[in-house]
Amino acid sequence: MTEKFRTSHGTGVDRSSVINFTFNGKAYRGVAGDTLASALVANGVHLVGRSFKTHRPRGILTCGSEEPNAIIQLETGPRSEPNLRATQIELYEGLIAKSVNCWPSVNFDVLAVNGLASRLFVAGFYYKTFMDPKSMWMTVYEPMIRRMAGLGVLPREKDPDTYDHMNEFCEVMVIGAGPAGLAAALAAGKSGARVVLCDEQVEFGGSLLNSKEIIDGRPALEWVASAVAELEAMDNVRLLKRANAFGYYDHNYITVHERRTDHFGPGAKPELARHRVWHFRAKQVVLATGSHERPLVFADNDRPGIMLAASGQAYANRYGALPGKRGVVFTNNDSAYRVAIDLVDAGMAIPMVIDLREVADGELPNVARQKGIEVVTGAGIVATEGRKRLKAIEIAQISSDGEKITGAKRRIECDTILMSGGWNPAVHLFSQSIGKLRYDEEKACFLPNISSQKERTVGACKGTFDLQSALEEGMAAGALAAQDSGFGKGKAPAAPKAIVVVEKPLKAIWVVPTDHPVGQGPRKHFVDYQHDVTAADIMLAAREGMHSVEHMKRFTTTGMATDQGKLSNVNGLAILSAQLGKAIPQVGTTTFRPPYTPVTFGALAGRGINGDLADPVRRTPMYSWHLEHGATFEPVGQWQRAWYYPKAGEDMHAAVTRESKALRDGVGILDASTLGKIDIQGKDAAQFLNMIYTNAWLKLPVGSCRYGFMLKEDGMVFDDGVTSRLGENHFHMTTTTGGAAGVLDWLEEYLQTEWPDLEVYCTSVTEEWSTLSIGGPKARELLEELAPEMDFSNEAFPFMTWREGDVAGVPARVFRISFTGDLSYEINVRNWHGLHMWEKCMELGAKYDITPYGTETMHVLRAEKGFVIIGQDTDGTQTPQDLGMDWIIAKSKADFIGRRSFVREDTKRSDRKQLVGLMTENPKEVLAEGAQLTYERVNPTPAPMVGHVTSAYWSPNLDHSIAMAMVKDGHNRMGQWIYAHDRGKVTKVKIVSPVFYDQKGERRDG
Amino acid sequence: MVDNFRRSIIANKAEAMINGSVTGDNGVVLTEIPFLAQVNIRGNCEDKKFVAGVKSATGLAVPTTPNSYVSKGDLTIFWLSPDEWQVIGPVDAQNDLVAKLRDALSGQHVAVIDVSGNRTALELSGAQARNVMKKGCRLDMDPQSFAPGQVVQTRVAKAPVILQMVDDKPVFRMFVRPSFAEYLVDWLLDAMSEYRYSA
Amino acid sequence: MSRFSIFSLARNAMSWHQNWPSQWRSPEPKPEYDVVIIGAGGHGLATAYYLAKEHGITNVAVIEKGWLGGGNTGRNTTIVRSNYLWDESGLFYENAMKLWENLSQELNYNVMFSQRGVMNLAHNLGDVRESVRRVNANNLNGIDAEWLNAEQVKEFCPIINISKNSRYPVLGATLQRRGGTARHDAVAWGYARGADAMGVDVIQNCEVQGLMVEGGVIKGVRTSRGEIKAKKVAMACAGHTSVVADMAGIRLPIESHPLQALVSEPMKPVIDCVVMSNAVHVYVSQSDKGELVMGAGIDPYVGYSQRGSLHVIENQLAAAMELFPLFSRTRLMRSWGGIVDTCPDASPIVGKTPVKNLYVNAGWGTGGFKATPGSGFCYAHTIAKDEPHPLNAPFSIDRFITGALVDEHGAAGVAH
Amino acid sequence: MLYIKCPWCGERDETEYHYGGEAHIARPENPDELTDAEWAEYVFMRTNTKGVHRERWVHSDGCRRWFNVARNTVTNEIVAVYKAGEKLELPAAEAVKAEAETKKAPAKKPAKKPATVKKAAVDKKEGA
Repeated sequence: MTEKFRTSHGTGVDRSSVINFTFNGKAYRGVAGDTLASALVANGVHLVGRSFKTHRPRGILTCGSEEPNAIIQLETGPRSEPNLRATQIELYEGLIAKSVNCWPSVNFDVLAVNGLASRLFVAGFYYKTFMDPKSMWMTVYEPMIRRMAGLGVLPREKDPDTYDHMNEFCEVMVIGAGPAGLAAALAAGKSGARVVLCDEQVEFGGSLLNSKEIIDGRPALEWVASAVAELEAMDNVRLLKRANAFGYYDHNYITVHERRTDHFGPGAKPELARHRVWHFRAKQVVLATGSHERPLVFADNDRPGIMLAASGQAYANRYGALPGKRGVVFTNNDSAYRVAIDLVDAGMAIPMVIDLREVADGELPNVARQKGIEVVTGAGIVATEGRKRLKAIEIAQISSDGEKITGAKRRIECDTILMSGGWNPAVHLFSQSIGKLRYDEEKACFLPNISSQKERTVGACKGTFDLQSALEEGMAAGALAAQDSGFGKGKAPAAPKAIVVVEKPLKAIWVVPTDHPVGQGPRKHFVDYQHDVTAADIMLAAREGMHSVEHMKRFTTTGMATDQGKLSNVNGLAILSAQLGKAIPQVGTTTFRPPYTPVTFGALAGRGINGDLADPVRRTPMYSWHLEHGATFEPVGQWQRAWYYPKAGEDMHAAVTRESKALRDGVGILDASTLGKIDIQGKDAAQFLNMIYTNAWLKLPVGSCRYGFMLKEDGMVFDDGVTSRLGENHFHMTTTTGGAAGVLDWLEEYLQTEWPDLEVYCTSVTEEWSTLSIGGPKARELLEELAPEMDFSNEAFPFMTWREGDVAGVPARVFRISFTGDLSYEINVRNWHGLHMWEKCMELGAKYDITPYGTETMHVLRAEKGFVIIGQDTDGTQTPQDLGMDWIIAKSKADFIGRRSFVREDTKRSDRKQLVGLMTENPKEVLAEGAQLTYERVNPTPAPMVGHVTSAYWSPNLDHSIAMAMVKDGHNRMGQWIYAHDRGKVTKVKIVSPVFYDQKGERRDG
Repeated sequence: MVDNFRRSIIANKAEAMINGSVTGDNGVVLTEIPFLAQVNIRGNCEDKKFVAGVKSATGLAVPTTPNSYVSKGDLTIFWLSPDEWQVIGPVDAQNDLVAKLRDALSGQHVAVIDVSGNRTALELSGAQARNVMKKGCRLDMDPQSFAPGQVVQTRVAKAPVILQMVDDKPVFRMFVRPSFAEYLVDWLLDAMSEYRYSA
Repeated sequence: MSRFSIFSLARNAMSWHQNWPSQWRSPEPKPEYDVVIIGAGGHGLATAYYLAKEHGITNVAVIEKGWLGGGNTGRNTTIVRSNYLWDESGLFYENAMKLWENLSQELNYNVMFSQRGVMNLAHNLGDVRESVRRVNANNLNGIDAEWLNAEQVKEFCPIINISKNSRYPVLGATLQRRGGTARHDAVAWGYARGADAMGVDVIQNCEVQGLMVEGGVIKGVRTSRGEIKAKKVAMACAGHTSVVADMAGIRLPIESHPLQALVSEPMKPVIDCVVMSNAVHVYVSQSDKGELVMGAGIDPYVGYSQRGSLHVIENQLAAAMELFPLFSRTRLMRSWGGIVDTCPDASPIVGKTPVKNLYVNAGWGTGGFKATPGSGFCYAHTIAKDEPHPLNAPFSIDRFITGALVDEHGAAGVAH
Repeated sequence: MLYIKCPWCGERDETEYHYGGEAHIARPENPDELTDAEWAEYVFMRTNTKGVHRERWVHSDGCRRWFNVARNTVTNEIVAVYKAGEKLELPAAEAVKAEAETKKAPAKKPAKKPATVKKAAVDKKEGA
């Protein structure tokens, strides 16, 4: 198909460079510089989509990110992307696009049948129906709604592209590269400050790209080119195109979404991040975000061929694509006359401008008249015709209050309406920054009023719609922003000279009447195009009590579509206000929230979408060995810990049985490097530990170790570990794996904020040390072989002491502590010796059949001894007494953290849930961890639960299952039978001591 | 004496780092510098005895400006906090450093801890190094804000690091906990990929 | 109150919908009420509704500084479930669930309660343990709950990534089939309409500026629209509870935090159920309009700004990509924040205060929306009888003194 | 993303810190002498200020120092940053603002918590 509507004029396209593309299955041609929308316009294609609810045919309405109608599914396969706006898709060779939400095609859409029932489908109708019978909501109504809703389709495959983030700092951030933004960047850039200028468009220039303004006696685009060249030459200026500043967060944190490779199409190299989210921290911000043209709300204002005036101008001037053959301009202000003039100059027939104002005597209307365009004032479009493309309109005189038609209707054939209802400054980012807006009656729009952050607003975004003033404001703001950030003297460079054209004020008529009262006849006045919200819907909302603008939005869904209300919010608010008989500012505006335009999820995730990069996986020095030896891993926080080491043919049960027996009968080795370790030094270190732990620390001899509980002030256990006295004023603390960072912060909190006079230093040494736990009756023999110069006898190296020495040729600290109940040593060596030590242990231990074991076996072994695991047997609601560990509370101490809470009414109860052991009748039956317990066998629901199983294992050493549990009043119920419930299964269990194995503790000495 | 027993936790990444690096004028190179001596010092820098002690043990005046370091010969001292410093020295220097420091500071409320194994060092250099850093680090990496002589504790991606600006070629050195090292290497290599493509 | 139905809709369509009455009045405040409820969110409005319906107390005002339903009611991710761990919470939320199940009919207002099933994922062995514990506790409390293994998870939600190599491997999930979502605004509107019809005054744009306390007894409220006397005053003001309670000199164990949520652009259905992962703070469902509705984690600091930090959303989406790789190419359309009032034990406070006839209902954290009908029901009882309903008795302020906390933190069941 | 100035390391993104809750709640020196209610006041009760809130942060990724921040919880504007143990003198303008924030609550607190405990504790902390 040829580009029937392409002219020879477009300033932004290269007509010699042809690009082929496919839209809705049909091949077309466009040219370099086109967007999909401009190429379609050039080909005369206006029917591009269907509305969300009633599937009315819709055409291209805008030329930018505010487009509500031309919603596209781009490409197929894994790179397919839903809901893109045709107005922002840059054309590339071979592009494949289709309309969303229509079936079988945009031309013939079955669901257009919804239109027949549109009289029922008013705002909020679904709140009033679909209730009877109740069962049909889930089975019939809702599934039907879900099938009909939604726009595009997500590809099912994994995204082949990459995304990234960049963190930048600058003195002056200028958002929007129209005339005011370019001026601001120039002025700021000259100061030497770091300046960033970003714009969502493909090219800098903003509104100048679309118009035929003159600056300094030349076409404005020449000024743009020279300004950009000047900026590019400055090392201190960063220019970002295709970059949508979508968020203005606290403390001048600006986030920008840059589309880096989309314009290459699917051929883009995936190594190049497809999108990038920039995080800018700016000392000063200049908002030059421009403005959006507002649609007029008139009868059937949604037919393909109806377009915003300035967008039509952009298609003609920039892309050389005429919106139609014969169009009318419909306006309430002077700016649209420029459009009429430009379109006539471009070769389109514009027989008429219809102006809602009674008088149009400004410069521009007069130029239009000179061009032979008929200007009809005090009139409006009161009806339109044409289903898939506009065919004709009817115009009539309108009463000056805009309420009714006063004259005869006149029918005019045309295929295009270029409408302008005035301009909404793009105050989104300003509002996001918590800046306060005010309503300007004369301009009929919201303007920035009070800044909340270090920010300035310039140009159209500030309501400064004339070019000369915008340039001057930009220059001034750029210079001042630079000065406030410490650069330059704040003197603005001279602004270039534009031709000043005085525009007369607009006249706001928010709803143009038709020949029946609004909402009471077939003609619809659309406010939110994509969501099919009409003026009548808003009026209905008001009648039903939705008097807040937020109620109205939520009730009608105005502003909730993918265009985020850029076109509809102010019109909707104005209609609501009129209905309520209040002034617009009394009804308020809505708060703008990020993002300014939608941002790809992948881009927000950044490099994080690539699996392990999302969150660190922490590994010990022996990780590679575990991996090579077939270990299965268990994630513990960010750590990967060896869980068990299955041999060929073994399942977890078999492996754990083998590992457990090996330790009890011979020698086992565990990688315990992940435990937190904190070096504590200073003359008050012991006193500090006395407050931190529940037990007594002052008299712990040097060379000894002690196990301790830490409580929060509520008296509940939150971490545990063994701490050893290295010297009189020097301790080595261990914490749980998951608790390490939190404990250190907590220690520092007390040291720095409660007891700053204590002379204590805490330093994390978690990763200085690799920790190998070697346990079992043969452990001593192995240690003696590893460290021939050390004495491992019970006398020289008793339980709960530590010694320093050379082990396997490297310096080590050896702690004689045991979490298994067996003879056990923890060898600590410098991180980089961990793997060597492990390998040496395996080598020398071979003759004892040394067995590496993982966390699962460790859990079994400690459970045999009734040792608790914080976070498994506890959940933040246990005191030490609940755990049967009264002995760990020093009776002699007047205070320690959490102690006071013990005597509270609920905490001192004797029948709290308490830690006990459980034995099943059937020795082979292993309870489920998480089984709930009841005293009685049969219970109605709700049943009184008295506790739950915290740990449960098969104990190979006892040849019996074992379990630990929290049971209400458990300590007084030893020997009683109670019942464990797991998903319907009930098991009789006996309350026993949690120490199942070696109750006299004879094994720990080997 | 050469320590034949030590292994870098990211020895397995050596080849990937070579392959992932981009040499040349517009490149970026990632390497590990393992086994550096690292000694953590806690003390009171308002106490002249402390300052003198550190000076006598290291020949360096303990830096009191936040985020700075001082170097002389093969020794460097990082400021880490108002009462915490880290001495970086050549491989195997830690025992000597610890002994000297403990000796020079004896009797004071100080802590001198050998933490040579607590972190390993990664070095990122080349023309694109700063851009790679900007992808992962939320600090101002521009030369006017982060220059040779500065060292900060921060995060790169989600790994906590001590980040030293070695020189303005630029060369960045990241001291990272061994457990995070493989993650950080993977992350950096991924972030460097676009420069491999464009080079 | 004119009844809503397909017939009334059709009838009104004949007259071009010109004759629908307002769903509620906009009354001027009277000088005195039996009960003044502060806060016209879901909880306050439900409380008024049940005061009128269950206790015959209709001389009630619900006063609201902004617009009704404009706080957390209109800002949450609309997840409804009752699978809480402890008996106290489980029974309370289950009562709410039973009310949800008939709410559209009760209110004659379609709140679109959609029992599409809520899964809570387990990513490590600790999660599994806690999940099974919760399933068993729920079952014994008569609350539906199932444990699904990874394959069953995939069957229930086919787009989820259960690869063992995932950074957040899915080991299984709990499933409450009766859980789901509801249309949040409709809940507030439905209760407002119902309460209004029974004579309750819902007074918007009326800010409380002081509480009138004499001799330890509440006498009324000072508002931006004048003094209103009241025999009883009930706070239902969520994130602002500390501010209002402070007017009566009451200190509470509450902190208000920003909590963010977001929706994507609408797409054809990809996910039919609700999936929650507390470990990585991903909470996702797809609305009837086709938008992915996602909640993030709570920002850590006290905040009344109704805005949070972007990194919270970035981290959440990075985790979401691991669980749902196909989300990568959709787009964030809107994000917003609420102010959640959190208690140290992640359970609410519903009951009496040290000031006689002044009541508090707060500290819901992320559980507020799903509790709405149950909260209103029990709170109304508490106000009417001046003593708590057995279901909310455990949630008194006194528990912070006695230590009888209801700690839902450990139970992986707290958020959302 | 808040931008918080660590008193030592300078301005860093919020992600480098951990939040530590309300500041100036000193641990009672003699917990045994308190009633359960007074103890609960220390452990659980919080001011939860709307307006200028004094709170603690710790620079976890940096110098590990705990310090105080006075932040407006409505706007997130940071009014002041000061070290642990230091007193905050709000600039006059800020004090007025903070006052205005609390003005809305003219009714004053009955002393739920014995003034002596708080006072003693506060003195201890701020003298430190």
